Amino acid sequence: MTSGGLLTCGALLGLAAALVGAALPRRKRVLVTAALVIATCVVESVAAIGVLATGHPAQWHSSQLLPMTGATLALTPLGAMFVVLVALVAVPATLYWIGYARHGMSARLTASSYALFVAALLTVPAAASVATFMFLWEIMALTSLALVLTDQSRRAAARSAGVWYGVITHIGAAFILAAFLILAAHSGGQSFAALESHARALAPGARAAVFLLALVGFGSKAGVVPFHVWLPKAHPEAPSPVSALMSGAMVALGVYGIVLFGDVLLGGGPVWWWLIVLALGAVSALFGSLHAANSTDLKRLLAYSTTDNMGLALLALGASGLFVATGHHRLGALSLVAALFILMSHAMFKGALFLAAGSVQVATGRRDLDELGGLLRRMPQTGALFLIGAASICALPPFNGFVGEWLLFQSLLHGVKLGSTPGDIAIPVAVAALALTAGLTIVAFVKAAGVGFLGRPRSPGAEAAIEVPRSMRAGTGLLGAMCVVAGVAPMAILPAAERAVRATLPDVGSTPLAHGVQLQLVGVRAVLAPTVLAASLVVAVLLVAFLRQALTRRRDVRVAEAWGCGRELVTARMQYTATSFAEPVQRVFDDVLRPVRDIDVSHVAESRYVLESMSYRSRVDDRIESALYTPVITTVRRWGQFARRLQPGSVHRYLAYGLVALVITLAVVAVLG
Amino acid sequence: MNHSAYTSVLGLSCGVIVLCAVVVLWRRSLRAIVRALAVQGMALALVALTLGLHGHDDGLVVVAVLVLVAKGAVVPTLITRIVRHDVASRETQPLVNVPASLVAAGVLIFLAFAASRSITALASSASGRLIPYGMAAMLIGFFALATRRKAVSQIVGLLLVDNGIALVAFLATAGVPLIVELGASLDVLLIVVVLQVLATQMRLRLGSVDLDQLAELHD
Amino acid sequence: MLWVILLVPVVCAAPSGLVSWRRATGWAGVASASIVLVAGIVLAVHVVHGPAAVGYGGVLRADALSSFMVIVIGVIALLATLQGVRYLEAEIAAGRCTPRHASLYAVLIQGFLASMLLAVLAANLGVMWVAIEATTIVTTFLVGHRNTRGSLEASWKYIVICSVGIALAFLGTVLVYLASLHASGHGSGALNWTSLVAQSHYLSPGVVRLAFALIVLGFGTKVGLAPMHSWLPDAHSQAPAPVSALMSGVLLTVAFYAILRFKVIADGALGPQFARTLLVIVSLLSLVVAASLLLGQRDYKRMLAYHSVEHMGLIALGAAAGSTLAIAAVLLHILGHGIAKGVLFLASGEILLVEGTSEIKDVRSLLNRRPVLGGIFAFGLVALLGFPPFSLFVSELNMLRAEFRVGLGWAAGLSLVCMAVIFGAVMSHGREMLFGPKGSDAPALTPALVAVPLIGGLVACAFIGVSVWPLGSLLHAAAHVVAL
Amino acid sequence: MSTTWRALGEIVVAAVQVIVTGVGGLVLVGLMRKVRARVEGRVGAPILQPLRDVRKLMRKERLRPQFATWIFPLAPVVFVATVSVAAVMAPLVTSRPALGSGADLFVIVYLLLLGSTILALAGLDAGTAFGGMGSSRAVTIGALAEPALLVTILALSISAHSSNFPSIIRATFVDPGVIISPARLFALAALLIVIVAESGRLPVDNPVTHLELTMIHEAMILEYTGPDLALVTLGEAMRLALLLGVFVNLILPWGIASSMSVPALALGVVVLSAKVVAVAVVLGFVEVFLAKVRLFRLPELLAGAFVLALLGVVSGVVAK
Repeated sequence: MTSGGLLTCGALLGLAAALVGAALPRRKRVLVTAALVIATCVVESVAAIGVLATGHPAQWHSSQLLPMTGATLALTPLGAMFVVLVALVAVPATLYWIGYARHGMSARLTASSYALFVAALLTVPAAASVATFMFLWEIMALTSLALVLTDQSRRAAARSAGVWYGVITHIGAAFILAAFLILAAHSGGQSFAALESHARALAPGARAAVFLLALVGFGSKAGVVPFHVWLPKAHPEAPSPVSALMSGAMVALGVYGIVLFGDVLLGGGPVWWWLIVLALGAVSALFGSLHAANSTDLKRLLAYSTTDNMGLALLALGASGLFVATGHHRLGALSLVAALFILMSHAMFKGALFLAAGSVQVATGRRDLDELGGLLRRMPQTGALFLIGAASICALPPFNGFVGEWLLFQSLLHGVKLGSTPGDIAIPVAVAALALTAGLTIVAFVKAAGVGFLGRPRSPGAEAAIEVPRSMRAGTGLLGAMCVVAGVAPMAILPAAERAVRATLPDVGSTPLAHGVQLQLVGVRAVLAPTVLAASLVVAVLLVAFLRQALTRRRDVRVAEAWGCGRELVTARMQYTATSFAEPVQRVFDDVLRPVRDIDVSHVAESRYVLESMSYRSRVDDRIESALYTPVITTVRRWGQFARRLQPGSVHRYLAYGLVALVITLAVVAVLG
Repeated sequence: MNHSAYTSVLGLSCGVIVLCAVVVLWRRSLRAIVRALAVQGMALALVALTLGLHGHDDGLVVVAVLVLVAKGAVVPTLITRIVRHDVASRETQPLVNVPASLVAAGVLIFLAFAASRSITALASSASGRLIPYGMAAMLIGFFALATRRKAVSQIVGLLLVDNGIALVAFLATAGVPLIVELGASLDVLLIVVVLQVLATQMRLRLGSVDLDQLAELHD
Repeated sequence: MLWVILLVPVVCAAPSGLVSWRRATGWAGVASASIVLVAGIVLAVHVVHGPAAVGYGGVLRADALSSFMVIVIGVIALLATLQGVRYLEAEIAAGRCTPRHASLYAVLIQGFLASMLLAVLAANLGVMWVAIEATTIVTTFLVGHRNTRGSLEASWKYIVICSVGIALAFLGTVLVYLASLHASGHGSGALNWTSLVAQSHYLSPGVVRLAFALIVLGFGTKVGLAPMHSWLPDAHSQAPAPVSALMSGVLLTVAFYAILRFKVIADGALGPQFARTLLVIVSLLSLVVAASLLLGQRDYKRMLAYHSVEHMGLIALGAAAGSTLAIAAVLLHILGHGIAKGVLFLASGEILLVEGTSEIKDVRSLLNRRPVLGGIFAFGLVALLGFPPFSLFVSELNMLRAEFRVGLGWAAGLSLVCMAVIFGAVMSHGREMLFGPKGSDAPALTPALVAVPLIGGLVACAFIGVSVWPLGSLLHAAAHVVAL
Repeated sequence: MSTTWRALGEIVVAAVQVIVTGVGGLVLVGLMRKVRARVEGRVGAPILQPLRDVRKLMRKERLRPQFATWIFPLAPVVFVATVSVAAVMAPLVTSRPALGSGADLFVIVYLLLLGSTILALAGLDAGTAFGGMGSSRAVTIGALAEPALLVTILALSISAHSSNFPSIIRATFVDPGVIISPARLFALAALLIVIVAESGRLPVDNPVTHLELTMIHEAMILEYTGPDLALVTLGEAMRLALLLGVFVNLILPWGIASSMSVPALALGVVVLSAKVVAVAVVLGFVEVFLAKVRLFRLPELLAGAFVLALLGVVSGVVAK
């Protein structure tokens, strides 16, 4: 069967899954739908892997679908990379869904939108014409919107999150459409091939306009600052499998779009484009990690850290563009590989983290870290998996996040002294941003893991938590395993990424990466031996543990009460909370965050020197939201109220409109003669 | 009839038509307004008749008779029905007061002449040159529609618009094809009937036919 | 053959005219609508590749465009008449309306259909004008059918404003006639569309310019284009749901069909630029008005009405582009919008019936309390907001494509902005109405008589948005009739 | 045959470096205490005291707080393990260490990061106030030190066109002028500050404080006793030694063994210890005159380090 055939048959499977999800009775629904969805993922990724192996894109065209344009699919190696990425998240998320469904994700509409959502995610990277792309893109938006609204009947927050997400997505889509249409208007046709062939002849101004429009449009999907505001609203409200898919896969497609425009359709651009991308990336990384470090809602924290990771991906992307624009093609390729790998590993660990967070929510009914704690004892496997995910996102060796940051660091490192002044200034700053981001990420996730899973439960819900059903653990575990494998043996993924990049960028020349047991950058002296590193770490740990055992006289471990500063009986309320944990960082970045603190002290009646009670509350709002979005919304609302005067109900007024129009028309005509 | 008489009759009746339109803005008494409308209808009929006789067009003569009956007699009587029931049958408080309205009328007439240059250039016959009068009547009617509060005066305004356009039709093309002309005037008749029905219902519901009360539906 | 189509509604009106209303007569109305639909399809098959069908001594003429419009009328009429049965039964049951009065309604609906059909089948622009004017008179009574104070006010505004507008259109028609007289020198067939198009190059530009301006303004009133749109929200919100569906779904576009016909002549006489500028202005005006007034909207039927203003604006913009692609997209949009808007108005009628209010703030968590009805309303909105798979997505996409292609990118951009604002507004209104906490009472069911046709309509709307068959060739042929 | 010898050699070298850092580190701690005591006019504990402490602690029984999980016992092991792997990789005694090809400065930094992160987790594991306080402060400082550290690495690697540590050292042999190049000097200044911060010395943290509220590192590991505490102490000491070793080899690489012959290695050990001791004495002397700065003043210090590092990069770029 040709890969094009596989592609379509995968899509058909997806449709079938959606129909089944809508049709079957509740008992069988989830199981069968899930099975079909997984089948879809498998088929699509087989097609994708075929493309990656051969390097020949998979083509499919139908003139019977989509009136006036026809539908075209062509899976390039780049697209295939993203199809695989989506599948990597979708399969575990769907497994997880089977167990999660009984917690309010089994309605007909939900089931079939879930299936459609996955199908759309899998086919968007294969779309090869404006109409096809926008069709699938909007299906993706619509279904994800429906899924965000799953809990609308229970949670008001879900409703408003839905509106935010819907509006921002729609505006983003409008930008993307405009970008496409400028190209299409120039080239006549609407297939990507036509766009690509004519884009070079376009005037620089128009090219820039197209790129910037696309950057805004796809940036809003990727959750890049300042278009990130929907993530911390929508991701927490969506059911966890959906959050995992949105945050792991859908957001990555935003970056795909930027690559599609910047590197494929427009075929690269001047330095300043990529400096903008770089800057956006740096800002998003910092802003995201900073807010992640300061959020106490577990899923909100994860959402912000998505902004952070997309920032890193954009950082890599910007660097790649910069290098290509200054003629260093191999370095450019290397950074693009880094970007792809970062996206790939982000999909894995963010998926794992969101699924684990979902399990926590299911087990405890809570998301606020200040109400969790001690879960590692009650949910050992979920807890362990969350720790793995956290270690990966903190880029600690030997997990996958580390390899990504190493690649990024190396490409940046060898990017200095390229002789392009903006680059020389930009890159050290980029490194600094990368570093600070890494540090803040560690704060965020030590907090999440430490406060959430270690110590003692801070609420009855956490007290009563028990481990979640098998399928949920299986889904999370799959992703956790991927994190480890991709960290220990990145050579499993990198060749594919590299092929994709070489198919995307012009004249890369020889491969930028040589990979055996160790990872070697060609042309520069940079080697990483992840497998050896991991092995030696394990050996060292075993040795030290053995020594500890060997040297101690007494083998038994006595359980003792913790030191309470001489105080008897340390209660759970005395532990550091997430808020207090983040407090130092909050103080350091006071000027950026402007946290809202309120302390109220009430004295006893007799004397104002004796406190009765004292409460301290601290909240960190998203200042970009309040500075950028709130004013716009209020002005639009005001305009809406004002505009109602246009329609006061008086027939005379209405006729007067007509009269004025007529008079003006006649006057104009009189002038024209 | 000879040519000079023909032109003078045409010119005269066109003048009368515009004058009647102005009168509608001028007078406050609804009866007077309706009377003016009737006169205008007759003048219109006269125009049609003259054109018909001059151009030996029997169809047009028929139309003239029809117009006389419809616009000179039937329509005014229908409207006076409403006026008869109406207690305060005066346009006491127009949205734009009378002097201002008259000035506006002047401006509109000027505009009409300016705008229809291209038409007069095309139809350079004696009748063609009079087309602006029709436009003027139409615009003044529209103005009345937009500024007069009473249901009656609004109906009248509508009819002014219609007469104006009919005048243009006659002068420009000596009558559009008969079927269309018939359809048009039949429509006008029907509209007046409908409006009369509505006005009656309004009076039954709201006591009067003051259009300011029609502001329930708004945003 | 053509006059048969016109005869159908008249014949089907007869029973209602003779006896007072009962279900059977209601089904007669449904029958007429379906016959019209079938006839339209047959007609389309007949003329899509062959020459235009001419009938009744050249007064009637049907090319691909007319046949397409007949199909549009048939489809929405079918939905509306089906819902009409439900509406009248409910009204009679509630004692708001006597069987006699009901049968008047049935007759008027058929008259409405007949006049619209005449408008799209007329070969002579004068006749077309008469037909459109006739629709005004008929629908005035339909708007006022519920005989409340509101409906009375609405119908007064409706007839006054529309008559003025249509009068202006008549003036425009007369001027075109004048021009053609002077171009050909003889009166025969001077208002015949085909001959006008044939001689359009010789028409006096000055006169045609004035004429077309008047026609856009005049017929634009019926289309609901700003600045003469103001009757629309009142009429649509006060009329019975089926009537609103017919008016908003078909009547507006039938009037726009008239503009399309005249546009060809104007383009011939003046070149495309004049008509394009005029249409761009009115369309942007309409879009801005719709966007502004949707923001603070409190009545869901008015919301739908302003939504029609928006879509008419989009259609006008597409027509301004004028290329074959643009017109094809416009026509698909006419059909898609007709179905979606029809479904929504009918659904809103049902909501009004069961909830007893047309205020947005009084309708809550519809999706949870009335899943089927709420679902239909929700999907209708989704369709109307231009999401795939519904056909409005494809048509909007291609209209925009065409506009960018002919250098109207800036206008298209503005329209995108307005659409974004409208999306936000409708989204938040929809949220108010559809979402919310589950009530204690069990979800209420919706009668199949209501649900089945509406769902069918949505499915159809989605189908024509995804599949080229069956409309593809017809759209192409119809577009060729009036494209630049 | 030769490959096995080579492998054996590698293992020997690795062992040597680890032992040197381990023992040397503890001695170093003792030495710095001694210096401090002498400067303050006290006799002070013998230099080998830390060694004795560790041996003593090793013999004690192991305690585990009531609510702690497996993280708690695991943390010290990983802590020590990471430092030792770093010690194996880094060119301390020889410029051709085992796993040297992969001895990226970036890698070494992240290895140390792994150790401190898991310790921070352990701090939260016991579910007490002090542990949380300690790890919160520790990770904050770590986060703020990170940019300075990585940019320093960037600055150091520019001249060698690589962040691979051994090749940086070799590059300095090729062109000694690099050492006094502003790039290198700025970078080293930054590095020194970062080392002080990372190894929890004054003025960032006071390793000998006994008031919980002022503690950072000590608060974090407050729950550890016996063998676990021994491991943590050892780990800190190794960390200090490693960092100082890295530092000195970046200033004066000479004397480092460039072959795997025994005398060369012996020489390398001696020279390295000499250099490190020198630096340690200076540090210990300086510390006497420093007071611990407030936690919220630290950003200023580390920002200073960051600026220095950035200067290093810029001048490195300009140099070409």
